[in-house]
Amino acid sequence: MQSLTNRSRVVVRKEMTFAEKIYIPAILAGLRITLKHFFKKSVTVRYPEEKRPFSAVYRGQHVLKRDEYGAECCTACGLCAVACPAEAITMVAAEREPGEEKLYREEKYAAIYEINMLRCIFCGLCEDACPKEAIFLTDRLVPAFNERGDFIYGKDKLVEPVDARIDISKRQTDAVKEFKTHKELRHNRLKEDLD
Amino acid sequence: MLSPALLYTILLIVVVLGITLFIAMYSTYAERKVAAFMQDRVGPDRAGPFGIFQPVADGIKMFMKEEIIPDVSNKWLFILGPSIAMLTACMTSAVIPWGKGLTIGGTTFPMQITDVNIGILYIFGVVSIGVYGIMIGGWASNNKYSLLGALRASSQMISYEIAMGLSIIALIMMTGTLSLKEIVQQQAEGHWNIIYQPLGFLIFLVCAFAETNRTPFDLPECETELVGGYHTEYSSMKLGFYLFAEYINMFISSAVISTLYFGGYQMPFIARFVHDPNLLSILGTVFLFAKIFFFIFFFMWIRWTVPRFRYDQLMDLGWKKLIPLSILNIFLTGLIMWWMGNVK
Amino acid sequence: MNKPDIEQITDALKKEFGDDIYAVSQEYDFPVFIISKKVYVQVARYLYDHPDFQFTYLTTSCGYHDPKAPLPFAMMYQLHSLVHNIRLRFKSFTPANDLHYDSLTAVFPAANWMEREAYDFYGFRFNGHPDLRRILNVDDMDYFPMRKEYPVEDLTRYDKDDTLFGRKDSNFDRERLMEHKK
Amino acid sequence: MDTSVTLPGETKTYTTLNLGPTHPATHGIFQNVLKMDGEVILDAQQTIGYIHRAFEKLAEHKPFYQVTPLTDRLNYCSSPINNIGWHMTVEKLIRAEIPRRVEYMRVIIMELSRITDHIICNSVIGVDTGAMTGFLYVFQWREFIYEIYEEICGERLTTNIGRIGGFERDFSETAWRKIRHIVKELPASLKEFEKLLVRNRIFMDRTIGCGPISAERALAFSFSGPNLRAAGVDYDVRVMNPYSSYQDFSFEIPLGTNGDTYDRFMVREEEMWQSLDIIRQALDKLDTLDDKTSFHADLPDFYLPPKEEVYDSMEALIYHFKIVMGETDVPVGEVYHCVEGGNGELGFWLVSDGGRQAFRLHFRRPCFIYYQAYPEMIRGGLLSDAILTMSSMNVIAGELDA
Amino acid sequence: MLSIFYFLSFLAILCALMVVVSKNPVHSVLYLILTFFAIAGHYVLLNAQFLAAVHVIVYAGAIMVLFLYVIMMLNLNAAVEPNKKSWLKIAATASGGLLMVVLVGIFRSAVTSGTGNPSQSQVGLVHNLGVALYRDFMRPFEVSSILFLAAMVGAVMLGKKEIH
Amino acid sequence: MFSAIPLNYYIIVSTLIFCIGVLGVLFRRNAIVIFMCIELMLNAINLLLVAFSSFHGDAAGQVFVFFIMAVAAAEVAVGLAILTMIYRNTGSVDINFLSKLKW
Amino acid sequence: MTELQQRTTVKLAKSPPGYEGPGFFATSLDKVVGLARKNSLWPLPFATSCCGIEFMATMASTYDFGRFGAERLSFSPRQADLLMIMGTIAKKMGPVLRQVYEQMAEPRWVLSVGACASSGGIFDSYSVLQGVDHIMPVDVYVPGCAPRPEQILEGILNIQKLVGNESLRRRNSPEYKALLASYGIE
Repeated sequence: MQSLTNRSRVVVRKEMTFAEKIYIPAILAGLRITLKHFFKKSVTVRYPEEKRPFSAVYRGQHVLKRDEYGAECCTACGLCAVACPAEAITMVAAEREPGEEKLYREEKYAAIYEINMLRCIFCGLCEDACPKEAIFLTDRLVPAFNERGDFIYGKDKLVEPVDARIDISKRQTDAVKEFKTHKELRHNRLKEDLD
Repeated sequence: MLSPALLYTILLIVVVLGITLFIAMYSTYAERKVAAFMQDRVGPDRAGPFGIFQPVADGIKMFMKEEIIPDVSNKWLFILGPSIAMLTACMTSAVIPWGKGLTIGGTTFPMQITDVNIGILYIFGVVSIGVYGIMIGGWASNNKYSLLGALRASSQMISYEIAMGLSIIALIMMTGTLSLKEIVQQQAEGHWNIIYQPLGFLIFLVCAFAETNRTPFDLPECETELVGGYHTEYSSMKLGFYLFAEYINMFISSAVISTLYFGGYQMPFIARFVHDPNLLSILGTVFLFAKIFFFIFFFMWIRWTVPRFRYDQLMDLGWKKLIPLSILNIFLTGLIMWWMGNVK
Repeated sequence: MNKPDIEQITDALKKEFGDDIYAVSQEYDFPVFIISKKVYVQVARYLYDHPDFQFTYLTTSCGYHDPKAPLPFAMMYQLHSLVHNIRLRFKSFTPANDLHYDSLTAVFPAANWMEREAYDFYGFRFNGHPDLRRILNVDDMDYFPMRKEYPVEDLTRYDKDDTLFGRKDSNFDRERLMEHKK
Repeated sequence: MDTSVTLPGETKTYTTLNLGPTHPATHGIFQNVLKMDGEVILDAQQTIGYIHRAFEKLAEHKPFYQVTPLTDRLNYCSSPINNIGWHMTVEKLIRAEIPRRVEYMRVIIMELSRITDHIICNSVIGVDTGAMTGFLYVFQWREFIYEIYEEICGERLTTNIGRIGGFERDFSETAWRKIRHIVKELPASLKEFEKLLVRNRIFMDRTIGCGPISAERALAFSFSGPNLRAAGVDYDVRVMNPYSSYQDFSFEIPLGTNGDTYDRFMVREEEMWQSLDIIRQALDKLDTLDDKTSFHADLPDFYLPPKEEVYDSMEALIYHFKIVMGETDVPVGEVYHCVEGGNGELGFWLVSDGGRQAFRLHFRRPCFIYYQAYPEMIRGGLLSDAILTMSSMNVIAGELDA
Repeated sequence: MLSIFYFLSFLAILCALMVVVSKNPVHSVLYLILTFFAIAGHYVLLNAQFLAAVHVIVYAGAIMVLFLYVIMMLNLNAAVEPNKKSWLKIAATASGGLLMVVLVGIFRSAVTSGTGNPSQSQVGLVHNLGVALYRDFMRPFEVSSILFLAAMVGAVMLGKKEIH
Repeated sequence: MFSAIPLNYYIIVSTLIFCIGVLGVLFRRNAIVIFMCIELMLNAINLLLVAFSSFHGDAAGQVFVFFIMAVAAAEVAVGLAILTMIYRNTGSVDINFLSKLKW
Repeated sequence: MTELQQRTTVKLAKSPPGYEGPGFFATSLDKVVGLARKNSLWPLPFATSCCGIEFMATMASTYDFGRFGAERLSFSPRQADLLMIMGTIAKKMGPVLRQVYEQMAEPRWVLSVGACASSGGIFDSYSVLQGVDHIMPVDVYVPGCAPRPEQILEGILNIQKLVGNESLRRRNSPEYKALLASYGIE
C-alpha cells in the first residue's frame, strides 16, 4: 500500500535485544515501578467518609428553584419535558388562584411536577431549555433506593425548601447574575407587584 | 496408649496445621492489601480496623453459601477435587524443619513433624498428587472452560515438575542428602545454598511459580480467558478450598525455598550475640518466618507486576529453556565439584 | 496518476453505464450519483478496478425509506479513493414490492454486515450475500423496525404519561397524580 | 453437556467453545462460538446485537439537539468526539461558521477523549494479558480527564458536551488549569505504563503475531482508525479530510507493520503522545488568538440565547421556544460528516427533510464494520490470542450494536 | 503390622478390580491411582521408602496424570466403549480365573525362604540403593537413559500434528 | 516388634493383582483401559520384586523395580502418543477397530 | 417479545421480604453471618455498556471498590453473591441475563446500575428491555446515566445494609419463593 500522506512514521520495533530476550531486566524494571508505588500514598477517596469535590456545574439531582421571595419559579411551560430526551419529566399545569401569589411566581404553575430519576440521564437539557431558570441540576446525587417507585421525585423532593436554599449561582452566567441585580426591570419586580 | 513423643508429634501437627491455615488465610488478606498498595489503592478496610476481618468474612460467607453441584457432573468427584487440593497442600508441611528444636529439661523437642531421610522426595510426591485435585475438579464440573483449565493445569504442572526436579538434583549433588533437616544444618553461618546455586535457585523459583499456579503462570484459572478455569462451576466452601489451597501452596513453596536455598532457620552471625540455645532456636524460627513472608510478598509482587504467558509459550519456556538450563546447571555443578575435589 | 476530478469520474461512469446513471448532483461536499439498481454492483466493481480512480474503500452502506416518495426504498453506499482522497455516494432507489439488490460483498467483504443490517432494518434482500440473516435484532422478529410505519417505542413502558408526548394509549394513572395534589 | 461436534464428512471431532456473551474478556457483550481443535481456533461464528438500542430509529424521532445524548452512548469511551462530530454534522447542514477559538477548544476536547479511549483500550490489553497494575496507573489519568469534562460540561462519562454551534459555556479557569496540568503530568505516567509492558518479553511474545491482518485485507474490511494504521495504512480523517481546524496542527500518523496486537497497542500508545502534542499546540495557538471570549458561533436559530435576554426580550424568548421545540428552519438536503473517533472514521449521514428531526440518520460506526474481520484474524491462533485480539481491536459494544 | 498389610492388600485388590469393572475410563484411572497408593504403602511396610516415594512420583504423579490428561483431552466417556460379546466375556473370565488358580497353586508349593525381617531390611534406604544402582548397575542405568531419549523422541514425533 | 508378614502373603497378593490385570486386558475394548491394566500387571511384579528384595536383603531386586518403572514411564509416553494418533485418525480407541493387521 | 409484554403486569418489584415483617428475628448468628456476608460481596459485573466503564472507574484506584471487600470479581455466576447489571439490557440479552441469575448460588443479590438497566433510560425503543425487573427481582436500583462511582458505591452500601439485616431463613421463606415464582424462576 502506497503512502497516503507524508506524515506517517512506523513506530513498532519488534526485534528484541539480548537483555530483553532473557526476561529478567524488564521484569526487574517492572518490579521497581510497582515497589515505588507500593510506598506511594494512595490516591483513594474513601467514599462514604470522604467526599470528592464536584465541579460547580456538575449535573446531579434537579432542583426546582424558588425566587428570592420564596415563590416557585416554574410556570409549567413544558419546555423541559419537551427537551428531555429520556422523556422522564411529567407535569400538570394549573392556574394560580388568587391568594397564592406568594407561592407561585407566575399565573400558571406546575401542580404536579414529577421527574423519574430512574429514567433521567442527567444530560442537562432541561436546564438549558427552561426559560425561567426554574429548574437546575445540582451537585447533589440521587441516592440509590430499593424500590422503583421511590425514584419518582415529586415536587416535595424537587422544590427547594424556603429555609434551605440550594446555591446554583455558579451555574448561572455572570450576565444573568448582573441582570438579576437590576431591580427596576420588569422581570425582577414581581414582589412589588404583589404589594 | 499414647506415648509422650507421639503426643508431642500430634501437638506439633496441630500447631503447624493451625499456623499454616492461619497464614494462608491472612495471605489472602495480604494479597489484597499488597495489590492495593501497588496500585495506589487502600484495599479492604471496612471489615474491622484496616479490614483485618476480611478473610474471616470471606470464610463465613463461603460456608453459608448455597452448595451447587451441577446435575450433569459426577457428584463424588466434584467433591473429591477440592478435598484433594486442600489435603495435598496441607500435607507438605510435615517435613519442613521449622526450627532447630527446643531442649527443655533435657528432653529435645524437635520442631519438625517428621524427619524422613527422603524429605525432598516426599515433597515432590505430595506436590505431584496435588494436580489431581485440579484435574478431577475440572473434569467433574463438566464445563468446557473447567476442562480446558484442568488440561492446562495438568500439562503445566507435569512440565514444570521436571525442571524443578532437575534444578534440585544439582542441589542434592552438593548437599549429598535428601533430608531437609540436614540440608538446613549444612547452611549454617551464612553458607546459604543460594550462593552456590544461583541458577538452580532461579529455575526453582520459576517452577515454584508455575507449580502454585501464580501469575505469570496462572493459566489454569486465568479469568480473562477461562472465566474461572477449573473452579468455574464451584461455589461455597469447595471453591474456598481451591482458593485456600493456592495460598497454602504459596506458603509451603516459600518455606521450601527458604529451607533449600536460604538457610531455613539459620541466620549468619546471630550465634555471636545470642548464646542461649533455646532462644537461638526460637529466633531461628522467627527468621525462617521472616524469609517465608518475604517470599510470599515476592510471589504477590510478581503477580501484580508481570503479564501472564500464553499456554504454548509457557510450555516452550518449560521444555526448551528451563530443562536445558537445569541440565546445564547439573553439568556445571558437577564440573565445579570435580574441580574442587569434592567428588569421592 | 494525477488526482482525477469529479467530471472525469462522471464522464467515465456515463460512458461505461450510459443511462443507468440517472443523475449526478453535489450535496454539500459530496458528489451523489443516483444509479439504476441494475448496475448497483457493477459501478462499484468498475470504480474498484479502474486503474486511475482506485475506489478501493467502502466507507459505509445503508438503507433508506421514504414512504411518500414514488420509489420509497433506497440503498446508499459511499466509496472512497484513499489514494486520491475522493469520496462518492451512490444511491439506488427501488419500489416497495421489489427489495432485491445485488450484494456488494463480491467487491467489498466489509459490505457483509452492512447489508445484513440493511436487511434487518428494512428487509432488503441481497442476491449473492453469503449469510443474509438478521444481525442486530432477535431472529424471530417479524417486522423490519426501521421502516417509517413502525413506532420506535417499546410498548411495555408504563412509567410515563404518553399523552404529554402526543401518544394515545396511555396507561398512566392521572387520577393518582391528582389525588396526590390534595 | 455435549462438548464436541463432528463435522459431516469428517471423522475428527472439534470442540466448540462459547465465548460470550458474558465472558469476562468480551468487555461489552457479543458472542463468538469458536470451533476449536484443542486450543487452536479453527473458526468463529459471531453473534452481535445483544445491546442493540435502535439508535437510528430513535434519532429519527428526536430533535437534533436531543441526538447528542444518544451519540454519547455510541463509543462511550470517547463520548466528546461523538458529540462534537454530531454537532459538526448539523453545523455542516446549516452551513454555520465556527469561530477559530471554538474549533481549537474542540480539538483539545477531542484529543483528550482520544487519550481516554486509548488509555482504556491499551490498559485493558494489559489486563487481559494479566497485568492489572498498569491499568490502574493510567486509569488515574483517565479519572483526571473526567474531572476536566466535569468542569466543562458537568458530567464524567456520557458528557453531552457542547451544543450545536459551540460549547454550552466557556471553559472555566479550573478547566484550563487542569488541561495544562495533564499535558505536563501525563507523560511521566504514560512512560511508566509503557515501561511495564512495551519491552517486556512476556508481553511482546503474547502480542507479536497475535491476530494479524494485512493492509489489503484490512482495507477490504474497511478498517479505519488505529487498527488500520497498525496494518500499515496511513489513513487518518484528521489529515485526509481535516475538520475543526486540524489542518493547523502538525502531528505524525503512527504506523504499524503487519497489524498484529502489538502493532495496535503501539500505534495507540504513540497516538496518545501525538494527542498530547496536539493539545499543547492548541493551547499555544489559543494564547496567540485575539479572540479570548467566544465559545459558540452566532447561530440564533440553533444556539439558545442567553438567559438574561430570554427574560428581557420577547424576540429572544420566541427563539428560545422555537429552538427547544425544534421549530427552527433546517435546510433540506443530505450531508455526510466524519471525524476520527477513538476507533476510526465515525461518520454521520444525515438526511434532512426540513423538519425538526432527522429524516434519516445513519451512523458509520467503525467497530461495527471492522469487527466482522475478527474470525479471519483469530483463525489458526490460540484461545488467548483470540481474547487479546478482541481487546486490542477495541470493539465497543455500544458502537457495535448501535 | 499384619492388620495394615491386610488393609492395604484388600484396598489394592478391590481397587484393581474396580479398574477393570468401571465403565468410565476416568474412574478407572482414579481407582488405579488408589491401587498404586496401596502398593506404595506395601513398599513402606517393606521399608523401601525411597522406592515408595519414587513409585508415587512416577506412577501417581506422572504416568497416571498422563493417562488422565489423554482421557480428558480425547473426551472419552463411558458411552464410547461398547461391550464385548458375552461368550468372549465368559471365556475371558474362565481363562483369567484358570490362570489365577494355576499361579496360586504354583506359588503355594514354592519354597518361600525369607531371611531376615523385611520391615527391618536396610536395602531400601537411599544410601544402599544408591550404592547398588551406581556401582553394580551402572551400565544398565546409562542404557536406560538411551531408552528414555528414544521414547522422548518417539513421543514427540508421534504427537506432532501434521501441518495442514 | 510386630510379627513379620510371611513372604507367601505378598506372593498371593501380587498374583491376584496380576490376574486382575490379565482379566482386564481380556475384558475391555478401550485401548487406554487395557493399557492401564498392563500397568497393573507391571505393578504386581514390582511388588513381588520388592518383597523378595527385602526378604533376601538384596538391593538388586529394588534396582530392578527402578528399571521397570523407567521402562513403564517410557512405554506410557510412547504408548499414549500412539493412542492419541490412533484417536486422531480413527476417532476411536476401540481395539476392535484396530484390526487392519488381522487377516 | 410476547412473553415480555405479558410480564408488564408485574408493576413494581416488591421489596425483598424478610428484612422486615415476619420471619425477621436477627439472632446473633444472623448478625454475624450478615456482617460477614456484607463485607464479602463478590460481584459479578454484568457490564454491557457505558456504566461498565464507570464500574471500571469504581474499581480503579480513585474509588477502590476493594475497600468493601469486593474487588474479587467472580465472572463465574456460581461464585458470585451480587449481580451488578450495568448498561442497557436488550431483549436479545434478556434470556442470557436471566440464565446468569438462575445460575447464581443463593444467597444472591441484584444491583441494577444506571438508567438503562433499571428502566431503559433514553432507549425507549423496540429492542430494549424497559428495566431488568421485568425478568428478575432487583434489590437496589442506582440512578444516573452513567452513575458516578459515588452512586455505585451508594448502591453497594444499600445492598450491604440489606445483606447485613437479612435473616438466614429469608431464602427459605414462602414470601421469597413467591417472589421468585412471580418471575417464573424455579
